[in-house]
Amino acid sequence: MATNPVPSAPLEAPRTPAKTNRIGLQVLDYRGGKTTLCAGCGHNAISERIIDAFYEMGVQPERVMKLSGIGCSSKSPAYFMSRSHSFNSVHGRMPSVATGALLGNHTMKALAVSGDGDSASIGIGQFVHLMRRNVPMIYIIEDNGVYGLTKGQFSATADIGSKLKTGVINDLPPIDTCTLAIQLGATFVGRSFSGDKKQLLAMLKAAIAHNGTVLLDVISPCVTFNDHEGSTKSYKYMQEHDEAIDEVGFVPFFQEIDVEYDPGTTINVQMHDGSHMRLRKLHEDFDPTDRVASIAAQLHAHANNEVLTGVFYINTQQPSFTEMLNLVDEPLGTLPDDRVRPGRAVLEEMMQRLM
Amino acid sequence: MATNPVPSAPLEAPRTPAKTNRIGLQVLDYRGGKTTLCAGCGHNAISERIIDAFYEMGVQPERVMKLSGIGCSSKSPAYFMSRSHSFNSVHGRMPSVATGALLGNHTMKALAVSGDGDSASIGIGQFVHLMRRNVPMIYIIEDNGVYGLTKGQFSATADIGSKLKTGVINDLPPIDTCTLAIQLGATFVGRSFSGDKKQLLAMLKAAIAHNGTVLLDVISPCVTFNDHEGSTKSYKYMQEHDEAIDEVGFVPFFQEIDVEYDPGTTINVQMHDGSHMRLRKLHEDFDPTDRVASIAAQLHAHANNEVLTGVFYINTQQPSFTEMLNLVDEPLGTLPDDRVRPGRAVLEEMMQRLM
Amino acid sequence: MATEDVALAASAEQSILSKPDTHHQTPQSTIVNDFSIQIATVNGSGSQSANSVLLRSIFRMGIPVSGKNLFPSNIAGLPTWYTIRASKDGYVARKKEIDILIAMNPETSKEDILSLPVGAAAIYEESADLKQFRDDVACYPVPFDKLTAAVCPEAKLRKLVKNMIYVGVAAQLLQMDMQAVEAALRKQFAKKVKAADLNWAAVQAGYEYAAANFTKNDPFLLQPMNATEGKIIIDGNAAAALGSIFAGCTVVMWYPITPSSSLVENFIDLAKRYRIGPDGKATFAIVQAEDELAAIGAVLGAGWAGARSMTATSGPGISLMAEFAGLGYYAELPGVIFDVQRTGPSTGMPTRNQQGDLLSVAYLSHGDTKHVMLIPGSVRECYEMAMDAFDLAEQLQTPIFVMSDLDLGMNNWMSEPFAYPEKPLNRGKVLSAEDLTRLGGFARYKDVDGDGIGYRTLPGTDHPLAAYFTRGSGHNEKALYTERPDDYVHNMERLSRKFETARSLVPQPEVVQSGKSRIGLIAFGTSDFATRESRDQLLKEFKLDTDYLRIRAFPFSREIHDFIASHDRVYVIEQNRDAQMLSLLKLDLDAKDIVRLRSIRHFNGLPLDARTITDDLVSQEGI
Amino acid sequence: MATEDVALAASAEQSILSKPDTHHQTPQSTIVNDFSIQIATVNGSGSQSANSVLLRSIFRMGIPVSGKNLFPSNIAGLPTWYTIRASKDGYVARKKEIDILIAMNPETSKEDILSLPVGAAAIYEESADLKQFRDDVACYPVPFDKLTAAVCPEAKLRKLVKNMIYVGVAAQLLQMDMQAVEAALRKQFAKKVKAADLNWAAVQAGYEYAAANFTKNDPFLLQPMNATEGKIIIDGNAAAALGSIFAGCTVVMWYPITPSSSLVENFIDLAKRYRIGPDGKATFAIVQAEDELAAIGAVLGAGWAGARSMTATSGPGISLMAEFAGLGYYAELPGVIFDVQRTGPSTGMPTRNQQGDLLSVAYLSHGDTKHVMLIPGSVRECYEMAMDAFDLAEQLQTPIFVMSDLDLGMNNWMSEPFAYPEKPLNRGKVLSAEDLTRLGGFARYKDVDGDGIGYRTLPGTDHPLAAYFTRGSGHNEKALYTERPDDYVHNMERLSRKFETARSLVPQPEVVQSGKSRIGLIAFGTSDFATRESRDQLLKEFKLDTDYLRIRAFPFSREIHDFIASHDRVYVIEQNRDAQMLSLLKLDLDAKDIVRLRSIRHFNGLPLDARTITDDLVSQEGI
Ligand SMILES: Cc1ncc(C[n+]2csc(CCOP(=O)(O)OP(=O)(O)O)c2C)c(N)n1
Ligand SMILES: Cc1ncc(C[n+]2csc(CCOP(=O)(O)OP(=O)(O)O)c2C)c(N)n1
Ligand code: SF4
Ligand code: SF4
Ligand SMILES: [Mg+2]
Ligand SMILES: [Mg+2]
Repeated sequence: MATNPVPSAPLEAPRTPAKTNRIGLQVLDYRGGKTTLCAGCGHNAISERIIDAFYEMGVQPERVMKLSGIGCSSKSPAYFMSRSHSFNSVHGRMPSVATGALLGNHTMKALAVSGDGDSASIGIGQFVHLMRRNVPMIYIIEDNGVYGLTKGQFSATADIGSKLKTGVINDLPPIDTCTLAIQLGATFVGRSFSGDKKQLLAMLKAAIAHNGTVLLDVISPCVTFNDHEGSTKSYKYMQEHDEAIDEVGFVPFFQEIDVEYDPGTTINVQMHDGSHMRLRKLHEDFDPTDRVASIAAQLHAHANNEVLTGVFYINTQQPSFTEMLNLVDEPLGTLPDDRVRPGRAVLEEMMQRLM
Repeated sequence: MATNPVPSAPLEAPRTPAKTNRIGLQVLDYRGGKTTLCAGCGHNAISERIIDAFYEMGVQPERVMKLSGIGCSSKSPAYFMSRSHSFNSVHGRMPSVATGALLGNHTMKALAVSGDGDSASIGIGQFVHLMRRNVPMIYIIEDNGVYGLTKGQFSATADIGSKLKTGVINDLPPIDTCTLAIQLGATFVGRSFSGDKKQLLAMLKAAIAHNGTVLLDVISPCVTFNDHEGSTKSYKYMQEHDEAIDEVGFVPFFQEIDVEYDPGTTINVQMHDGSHMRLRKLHEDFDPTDRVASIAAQLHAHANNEVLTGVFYINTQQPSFTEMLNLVDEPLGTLPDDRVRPGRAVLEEMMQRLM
Repeated sequence: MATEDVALAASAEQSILSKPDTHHQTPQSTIVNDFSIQIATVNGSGSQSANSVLLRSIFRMGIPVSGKNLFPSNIAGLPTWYTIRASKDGYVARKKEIDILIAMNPETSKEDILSLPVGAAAIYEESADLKQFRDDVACYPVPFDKLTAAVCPEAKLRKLVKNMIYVGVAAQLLQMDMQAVEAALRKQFAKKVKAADLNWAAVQAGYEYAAANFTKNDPFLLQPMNATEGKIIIDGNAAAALGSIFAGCTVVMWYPITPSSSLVENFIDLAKRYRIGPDGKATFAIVQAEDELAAIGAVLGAGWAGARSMTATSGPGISLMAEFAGLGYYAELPGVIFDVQRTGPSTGMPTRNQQGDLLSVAYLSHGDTKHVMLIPGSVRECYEMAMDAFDLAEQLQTPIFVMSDLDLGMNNWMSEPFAYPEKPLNRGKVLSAEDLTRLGGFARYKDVDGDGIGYRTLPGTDHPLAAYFTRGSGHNEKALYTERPDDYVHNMERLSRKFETARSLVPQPEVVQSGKSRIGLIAFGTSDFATRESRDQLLKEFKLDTDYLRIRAFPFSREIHDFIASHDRVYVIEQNRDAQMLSLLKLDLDAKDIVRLRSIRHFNGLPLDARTITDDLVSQEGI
Repeated sequence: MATEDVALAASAEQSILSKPDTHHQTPQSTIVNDFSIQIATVNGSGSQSANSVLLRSIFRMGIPVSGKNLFPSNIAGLPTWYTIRASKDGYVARKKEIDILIAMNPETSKEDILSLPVGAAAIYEESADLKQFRDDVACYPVPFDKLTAAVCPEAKLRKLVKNMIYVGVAAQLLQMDMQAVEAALRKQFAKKVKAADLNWAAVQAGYEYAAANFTKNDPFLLQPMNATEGKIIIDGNAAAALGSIFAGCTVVMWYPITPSSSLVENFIDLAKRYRIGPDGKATFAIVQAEDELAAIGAVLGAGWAGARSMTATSGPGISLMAEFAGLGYYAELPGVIFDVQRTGPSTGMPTRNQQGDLLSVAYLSHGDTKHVMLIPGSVRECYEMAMDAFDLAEQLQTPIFVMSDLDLGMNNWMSEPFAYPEKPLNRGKVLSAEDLTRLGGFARYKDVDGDGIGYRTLPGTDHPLAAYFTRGSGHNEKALYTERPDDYVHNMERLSRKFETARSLVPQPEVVQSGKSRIGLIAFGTSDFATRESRDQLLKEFKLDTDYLRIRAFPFSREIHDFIASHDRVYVIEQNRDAQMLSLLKLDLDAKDIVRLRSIRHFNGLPLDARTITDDLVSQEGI
């Protein structure tokens, strides 16, 4: 068996010893191909934060699977973490592919990137069922309210009254993927903004630490088709209407917990891997561990034209889908023959029964 | 052009003058073919109530379109109102067919019958988008928590902990179609029980009077596969857990409003056609015109293992989808040539532009 | 027409088998081990057990037997027919003529008896008085309710127990071995001794009533043989599930649909029994999907991640899988899809048989796609081809479709016992971290070996050069995005080459006979049974010897071309309207061989029978 | 390979047209009105206006011209090529050779110039210094930024205005009629006078710079002709939208997908302009669906309710429509589906061309389904066949697929102006309440007229006998549920009969020439343009006369069979890998005619050019 080696891209020789993370990798090791998205596209900023988060958390890139559908957003996995296996599937049906991939190898970390069209329009069916199952993965919706790749038609997350450059006004209510996700069974749900580096990075790191479905709806302006006056998904609109419900802090498991916090105003969530997420409440009466309250907060914010961001809901107790399936510890895909093919005696017994 | 006449089924000659409704039709005129569903199936009871409701409201059967997907439930339109046009489409995709049919003729009353598998499993994508559009139609989910027609597998409305005859226990959270519908944009949402004749009939009559999407989730036990001990969709379970949130009264527009009501405990809703729905509150603080409160009530009931029934949400102000499209009054499908084909001058003008 | 005319609708369904039969039984003194029994009943009435006991009793007497359930697409209350064919010659296809009717459904009984050939026999409820309709049929009226009441005090159980009465009546009339009957019955109710006793009492009551009241005036008898020793009885779906278990399938995502559901349901039972470790942990994941798009999406995702994954479906599910099937072809993802075919188009007749998805599966998805299909022709092949399918999916890195059908999948068939697989699982070309270190990297879509098949890595392979980017958009050898015309053509031509490779890897055809006759027959799947019987009819009745090849896979191997080339006329026998297999052959053949092809099609939803083939062929041959 | 190697990926896209061309330009003194111009740029840079002005200026000079946009599947920043072909002979296919390059994209400019034939010309940014790469090409370096800055004080606008400079340079070098250029420009910016002035200044600046600095040393010239008088320029999608408007289409449900989106977007514009009454009320409903399953579901629902309904999509959408397409066929529902084909399989190359969905559409859905396809071969036919499609959908009561492609749909083409339809809409066999009273009822699926087409009623028809039950499951003539074998066969055979009826109702083939040659060519859709040009090449260069038939629809009419039967060899020219049209022909033909078929395929995603056909044919003919 012979294959043709492909030379790996030569890495620049750093003059000073390069900065590395806890597993000895440089940020370079988390980079991807050059983006082909528009300059200024929110999606590019999200890719950057993903690189930072996985680098800072020290996740081995080979242990990550990237999954996406179709759209500008869904292209972005090509632009970060080239050392991770990646699967750019079909429009709106990434959740099933991700579910299958995780069943094939449930020891991997799965990171999915989708668009609002990909998830809320064509993909809402698979979205709903993925959330219901609490499949352990990070699901990012790069949400710009339009179909970027097909040139700017409204998607199902477009707000009522939002206006296209052509003057067309959206008159259908938006689908709030966060509220849906909480309601349906996802165990870590939040919203962020591609322009909010700090919040997004903290949420991504916490997401990496979580075991269950993480749904992050990240408002990510489309500079080409939906960043003008009248759009409710523009940089400007977000700057004016972004209302953080909590301040997200994150202390990874490999770091000493030194930061003080006030248990009166801050909720400390111990994550699956031993990390801690600190949610400092910015809204009164808000409790991110209370499903019903969390949904109510969303509904009220909608009514007030606020765009809530932050972690809305977190549940670290609910077992994930692959846990509920009670799988063996090793990946199903690479179990040796003798663990997946019963012995001769079993066939014998079956044949006897059937005689 | 010649067609072969099919003799209409001979109607029994009544001895005494038959009872007729306000348009002079007998209940017989609302009947359908003989059911092929199991004896005792909840779906048959719902068919009976539909017959009663349309008869009592005096709806001309020719003005009604019946639509359905695939399943035992979706077969039932064959068993009522044979004088209405009917379309039994494909599994889970009835909402789009119904939407198209209504665009083709928005002057018709549309009555859709689906199952929980048809709507919540395979069909949730189209369901979500139909609700969002507030397409003017009555959408009934005959909800038994299982796939009857394929012999009793769990559907996506099955409750956590519900048990199949085979002993298999459902461990995924149910999709609450009512909560979803309210959240997404439907304007008349409620739940009933096939065994509750009075409530179901009142709700159906009010549904007929409504202009917008009516979503009725009707618990309808499957006697063959899901009516045993351990099922949460059995007759017994419903009898024990059914918790009416309001008492539904209905006064059709052609009837004098003579019933007194107490505005303190009862909400009087004036419907599109002039009828009145009277909702007597059985739960404190409950307001069926408040979306957020209505959703919260559902979420709380779930947490308490109650099955709420009654009208959950009503909004008579929101224009329906066909109204928002600002269509001409006549059905689009049968507009004469000269109203849909522009004149010669228009083509001339176009050609000039293109030269 | 304004009303769903109930009378009409009912009769439409009642008279499903009502066409008077034209093939008359020539009266003879006795007909031993060569006739068919039809039990007409309503579904949901619990007659399966009785029918199964009858079938298995005959089997235990050593007589080749087969059973077919003709049931409506609803759950309870509509006419259902179960047909048992005993055939000393081992014919297992549907027999057009019914020899013995057991009429348990009052709604259809008149039509049922009218459809019998002269000289047949009928067992029926006394009060139905079917004798009035036929004086040329041996009539055995039985007071079922009275007999049942006598043996079954509990009124609730009578509906079920009643069916056992006819087993007894038939056993007496056919002179069956009552020991075999009792053994079959006791096995049927294995752990439920009380139920077994009750039912056995009912059988005896029927037997005794018949003995006391009837004078046999029909020719049908069952006599012990030695032709079923060591054989098993199983349906195709159970066999395919078993094959999947032994193929080491680990991920199943499915959506219920008749007639495929029982394949997965069998797999679930088997997996729970044989694939859970002592620690309670499973070496499998089975998930009920929300629909077929999700099912195939997960199958391909799992295949990509390295798992042996499968789904089972039928026509409507196949249509919904079209987009993903194209992704599987183009991004080269392994996965197994069982298509247990039923009568289309659209919802069609969900509980009727057809071989109607060949063309749509072969070219499933837009663009230049082609798929590999395996076509089992017996329950044993359901088992074996399940294993082949998983091997081929990984060898060829593409979705493999196993084209079964309702007749094969849901009916009981006799078979030699299945053999334990001797070869290890063939996991195809997968590079490990060590391979990568040795090779210094790899190019996912490079045709290194000239067979069109590249090497792949699995997610999680611990090597910085292991990852590649999988996509349904344009990609070059290195799996990089490209819109270059030459990259595209290069890749597509390699895919064609891979498809050519498949020709020799898929199960080769079975040549039953070749070189003796100028006339060849080609059949496949469940058309095989009737074809074999028809060949005997042709030889016996018309002195016409025929050669025969059975196709077992698409793409077609050279042997199929050769077979066609070496015959003057080749009849392609299939169960669909549009001659779909003949079409696929036509596309694959040179014109000089196409001229040889003739078509015999049968597509009314009932399983194919030999007489239909014989009649059609004889008429086309002008004999 | 572990990293998405940027350099590789970029070059993969850069050199899309980089294969050095083998067809050399024989040097001559002047070449008038017969060459191609390619503008290499990046998408999102706003060069469309400039390219359009260039195209339309040539058109205004009376010279036959065509334009093709070769763009990447992203939104901004990647290489894009726009090609304009001027052809005094009226050839509008892609020309393989680029004669004049306008290199505006620094990333691809080296490869761009390297791909030019000897004797070509290149206009480029001075600083790129492309001359270093080619001394056999006429080089015209232009200081674009300097010139732009001079005419455009507003820095923000310069990126756009810069493109107009090359229009001026080209105009000077090609000796274009500046009045025509100005007229084209002013029409382009119709209502924006200021923009027009600014852009016109840029054109002039380019013109003057060229006049002052260049000595022409290439042979290419444009001279006024009189061959475009009264002609229009339009793309196929706009034409199809126009046809749909005049067909009285009332319901549109769609999901955006390249390259079909602009069809619906054009329809939206037109409908808003011409189909809203003075009261503001619309005679149409256009809904953006959640996906293609919903789009076709609504189209069929609307068709059932009596509306003329349509959707437009491309390959992936077609795959998603498979299940509903089968319902449409079997339940006999009208509806129009435009398939603007792109390169498959799967996502494939979304902005590249292909005729690759023929086989999958013809047999779209499981079971025995077949669909009617109309195949426009020009923008005029996009208009006309849109109208045909709506008529046929209602006449035949079945979904009609209109098979356009990216090249036809998204590129600009010259055409005779479209004619106003003379016939009223053909709404097919629909019974009114009065009809029902007269007839006393009807049977929906009865073949009253022997053409396989039944009569239908529409929901809302005010008659107690008007209603019938539509279903995708088994139904008899009266639309009642049935599982009867004979009902099923009866119905399926009628559907076959209906498909035969379609043969004579669909647009008949265009026989361009027949009876002169032993060699026939068959092409269709956008393969027509190159085929016509190739025929001239064959005649001129090889003295080979060929007959030619253009297919316009499936199922095939008799004329197609006759054409094939009357030629020794028939080359089927198409743009896909698997010879899909040839396959459909093969399935429809007798073996004696199949031998005549030869295949010429082109499937690299670029529009077909004449030379490819000529070369292939000549080599197959062994000339
Ligand atoms: C089945 C199918 N239908 C349509 C398309 C065309 N398409 C490509 S991307 C896209 C929308 C993407 O929108 P979104 O997910 O919001 O991503 P964005 O580009 O905005 O990031 C569409 C409709 C497709 N690829 N496949
Ligand atoms: C595409 C497709 N997949 C699967 C099926 C098989 N099928 C028929 S009915 C049904 C489920 C019906 O369940 P539900 O909607 O709850 O109806 P019920 O029978 O319980 O009333 C399924 C899976 C189908 N007809 N089509
Ligand atoms: S079109 Fe919009 S979403 Fe797409 S890359 Fe450009 S800015 Fe981003
Ligand atoms: S199986 Fe269940 S749902 Fe279906 S008809 Fe019977 S009782 Fe009703
Ligand atoms: Mg988007
Ligand atoms: Mg159900």
